[in-house]
Amino acid sequence: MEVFLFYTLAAILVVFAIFTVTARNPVRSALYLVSALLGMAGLFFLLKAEFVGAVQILVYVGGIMVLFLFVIMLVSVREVQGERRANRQWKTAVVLATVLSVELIFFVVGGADVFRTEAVKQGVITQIQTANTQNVGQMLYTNYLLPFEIASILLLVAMIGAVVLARKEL
Amino acid sequence: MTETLLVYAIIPFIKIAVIVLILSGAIAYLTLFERKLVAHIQVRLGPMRVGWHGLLQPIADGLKFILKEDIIPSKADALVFTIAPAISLIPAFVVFSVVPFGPPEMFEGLLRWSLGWFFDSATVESVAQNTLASGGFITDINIAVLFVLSVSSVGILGIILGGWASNSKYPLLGALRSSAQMVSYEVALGFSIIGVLLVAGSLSLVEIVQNQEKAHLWYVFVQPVAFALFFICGMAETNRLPFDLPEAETELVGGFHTEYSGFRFSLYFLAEYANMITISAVAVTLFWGGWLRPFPNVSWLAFLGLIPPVLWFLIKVFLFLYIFIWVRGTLPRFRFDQLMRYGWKVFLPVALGNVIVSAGVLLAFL
Amino acid sequence: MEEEATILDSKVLEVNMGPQHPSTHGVLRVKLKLDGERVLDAECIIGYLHRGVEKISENRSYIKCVPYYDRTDYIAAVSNVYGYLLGVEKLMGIEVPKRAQYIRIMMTEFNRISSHLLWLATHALDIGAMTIFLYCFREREEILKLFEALFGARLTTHAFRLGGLWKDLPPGFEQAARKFIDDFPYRVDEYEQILTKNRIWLDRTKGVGVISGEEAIEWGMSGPPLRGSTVAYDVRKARPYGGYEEFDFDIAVGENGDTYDRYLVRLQEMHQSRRIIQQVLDRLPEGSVHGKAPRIPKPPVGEYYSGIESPRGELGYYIVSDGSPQPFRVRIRPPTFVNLQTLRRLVKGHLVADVVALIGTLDIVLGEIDR
Amino acid sequence: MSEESKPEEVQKSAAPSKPARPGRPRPIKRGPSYEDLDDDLLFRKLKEKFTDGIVSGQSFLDQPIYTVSLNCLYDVMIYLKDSPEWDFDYLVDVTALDYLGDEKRFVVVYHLYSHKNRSLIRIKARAGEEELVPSVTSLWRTANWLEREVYDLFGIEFSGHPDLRRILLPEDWHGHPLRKDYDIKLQDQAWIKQHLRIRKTPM
Repeated sequence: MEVFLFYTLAAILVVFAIFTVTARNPVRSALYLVSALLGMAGLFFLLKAEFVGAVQILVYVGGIMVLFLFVIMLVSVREVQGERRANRQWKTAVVLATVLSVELIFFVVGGADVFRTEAVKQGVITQIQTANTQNVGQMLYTNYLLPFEIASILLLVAMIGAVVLARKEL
Repeated sequence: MTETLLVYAIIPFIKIAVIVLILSGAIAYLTLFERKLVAHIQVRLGPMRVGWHGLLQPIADGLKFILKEDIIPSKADALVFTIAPAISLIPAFVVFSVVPFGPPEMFEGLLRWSLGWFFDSATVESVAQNTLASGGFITDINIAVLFVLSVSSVGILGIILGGWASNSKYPLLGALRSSAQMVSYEVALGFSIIGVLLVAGSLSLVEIVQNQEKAHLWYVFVQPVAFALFFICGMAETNRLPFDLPEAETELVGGFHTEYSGFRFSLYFLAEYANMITISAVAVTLFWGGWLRPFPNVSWLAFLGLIPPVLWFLIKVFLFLYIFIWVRGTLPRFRFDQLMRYGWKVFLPVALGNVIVSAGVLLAFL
Repeated sequence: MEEEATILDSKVLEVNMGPQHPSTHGVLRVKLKLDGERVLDAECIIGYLHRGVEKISENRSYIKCVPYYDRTDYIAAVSNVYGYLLGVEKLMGIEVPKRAQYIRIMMTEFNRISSHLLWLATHALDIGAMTIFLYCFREREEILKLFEALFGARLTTHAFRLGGLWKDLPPGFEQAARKFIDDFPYRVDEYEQILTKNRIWLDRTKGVGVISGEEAIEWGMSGPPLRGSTVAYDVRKARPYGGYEEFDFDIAVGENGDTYDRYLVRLQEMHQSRRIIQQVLDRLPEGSVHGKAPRIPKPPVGEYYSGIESPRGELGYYIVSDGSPQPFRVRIRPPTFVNLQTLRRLVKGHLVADVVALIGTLDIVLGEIDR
Repeated sequence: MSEESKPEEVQKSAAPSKPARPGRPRPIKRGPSYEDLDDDLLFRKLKEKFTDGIVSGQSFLDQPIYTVSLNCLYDVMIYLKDSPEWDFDYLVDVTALDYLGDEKRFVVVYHLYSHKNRSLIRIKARAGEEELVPSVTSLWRTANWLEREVYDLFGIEFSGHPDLRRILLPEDWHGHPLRKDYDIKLQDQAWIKQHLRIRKTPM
């Protein structure tokens, strides 16, 4: 059952990811990206990381994609559609993609063992089923407080910067 | 094996089917209820022709919507135009998978009785004991509140995409308005919920209700500010007056659904009403004790327990829907800049303040 | 109009509001240039309802062209015909019996109330308050019933005849009229309860479309929009006609010249109209309502400008006679045509939602603007 | 119902016949006529200031009418608006009359009102078919649309108008309907054919 769901969701994810890149119309592209993100959230749910899954939908689909669409709608789609698909960076992209696929193949061939850290092998964290929201919260505010705060300040700075840029006169 | 199949597949499927059916009916009749109520507020009668006091009106409306010609504007993006209404409607239904209508042991008796015909007593016993099967909810996940928030946020996309795909100016303006409005008010909505979460200490809607029972107190009395915010922002999220700017018949003609007609339009229409029910149900669950009767701890009011929990839930939801419609019959509409100003400069700071004060009080005294 | 590109390079969006739009009160078309939701410029395009009433008048006898004036401003048909007939009567030196004069004033004031009620209904609806719409229609219905009793028609009343009225008040009319004016203040209180101190209503109307008195005069505004901007100009007081000088009433004046003040002015005017009707009913003289008028009027060579205070402002009929049975020229000075011109000035810098509120506050009737 | 309709019949039958005997000559006898304005202060002032520019000053039914020659119309208007003594701050109406057959066929008619003095006057100026009438839009903004309407319906052109286009009729319509030589049944058939797709409207 789980395996079946996993592959279904994975297929959705991959197919829509490809659509996202290949779609000519940016709004459709965004729509496919939403589908891909939902598939990914499904994978998170399947892995019992409900918190991450829900936050994924909330932040990416409900927040970021809405803002994306907001911007895309303001730009005339017809102009964008006529543009050339590939730009100057395509060679770099090919190189990177090759490296990534080699890595991926290596891991797939090398077996699932690669992903298993020592802790998992010894069975220490096989089950984090209960209350992972609490765990995440506690982690964030204890062990990782500094990075968390830095990230917050970074976002704040970015927000203020955006406001400053968007205002016509100060 | 039979147990697993029963608990995880068959019973949930039946529950889903029943809820979808009931919900669809409820939405349809909510439209009639709104028309009747608003009519009576406005010293007129509302639908009277179809059936007794217009009772069959929703069915007539539904038939009309289905039979109407299906128009896709020639300049529209057909694919997006087609699926956008569904994107808007589906999340409204999905949210109900985690909303509890009744206590965890609600269907225990029913299950025992009905399963007794087909299975041996051990199976019946274990299935009936499983809250997932016997509970008055489809599922109970430990991040239900987040789930509600995230799924309902997907519904916005339907409106935005619909407005864009129509390839017309009024819908585009409506879509822009709605995206700005929803993003703004979702923040305050989220923060208002956090107040409850702090008190309840759980993200599961079932547990939140159970905690209210244990505390002998509905959380609205602990978090009145949060409730007010939640309800106002909920109104904004559902595009109801005074926040119906994305539609605003008198300004944007119909906003994002200007170009929609027939069945597709009815999907948007239903989505709005489904969202109203969702917001009311979530508000009842978080703040008004869900399926609990009033004053669960006062013994001389025990006769209130004669009304089954699920009915209490429905009564409360109904009251909220009544308020929704009442407000619509009374207030004018905000202007866009005013809406944004209230959202960011009033509701968000108040919600943040509420969270900080709540957390402080909890830390200091508990 | 300079098209200033913003930093995000968002283009100026041009939106056609109307001629089919729920809030343009007919077939007004406004071309809006928008930056986001902010209005940069607005151009009114009118004429979709042009029927050439002035041209038709030149080809019909003085009496036969009266019904056309019912149909210019169909919301205030009574006062429209009133202005024209006053002009013709003046040109021909026809005496109108006192009783007919009083009844004319009463019906005109009833018409003012019904017109203002319709305005309030639609204006509130434009701003999103739906209930007030039906409340207003409830009262308007009562007035229309009175019209029907006296004129036999509700909307295009063809109310008055040259030299007087078609017929005297039907039995029971006075009681019905008294009942209406006795109830009316409480009904207006109901509207005020819903709107006057409503926070959202205040937000939507205060400070929207502010225009100073001097500027309003320069734009030629008249009627409630002018009085909302502190100018106490009312033709009924400035150049009394038809016997208005015999009645006591006050000119309602606003303070800031914004949409809210224009709303208050119109509410106040309804009260004042009620006062006039009260006085008419108290002092209604006996006698005939039929004046002595020829069947085919042939005014002597001459010209007359007959200006009256219609519910929307100064309505003028400039009638030029060349001694023949047909008018040489009838010029209708439509109040809303002139008031509407101000829209462009009023909406600049406001939002799309305000355009609707401002079209509403000018109280336009396209039948009169386009004629 | 029969009772109610009675007065109408009475009026119908009585009204024309009754006043026909004694009433017929009355309007002619007592009928108003144009009177020359001699003792009018404004007329004297105007005459002093503009001498020949003021063609005549008359009144009809107590409404003063000042006829001004076209070339000093604008100056008269400036004087009327800006002099503190008169202060005609309110342009009520702009319209025109078409006396077909006269040498200068059009008369442009202005109605001015002074809020200070509470007086209403009428200014008239004759204009030939080819003559340009000075626009008063710069004095009163009201004039903008009113002059556009006169242009639309009479074809009188205003010089110095910021935006002289048709206002009531479609922009590409031919003819000016309020001219006396424009028959009431006349229509721009070509326009109708093109835009409304009606082949021929009944004449």
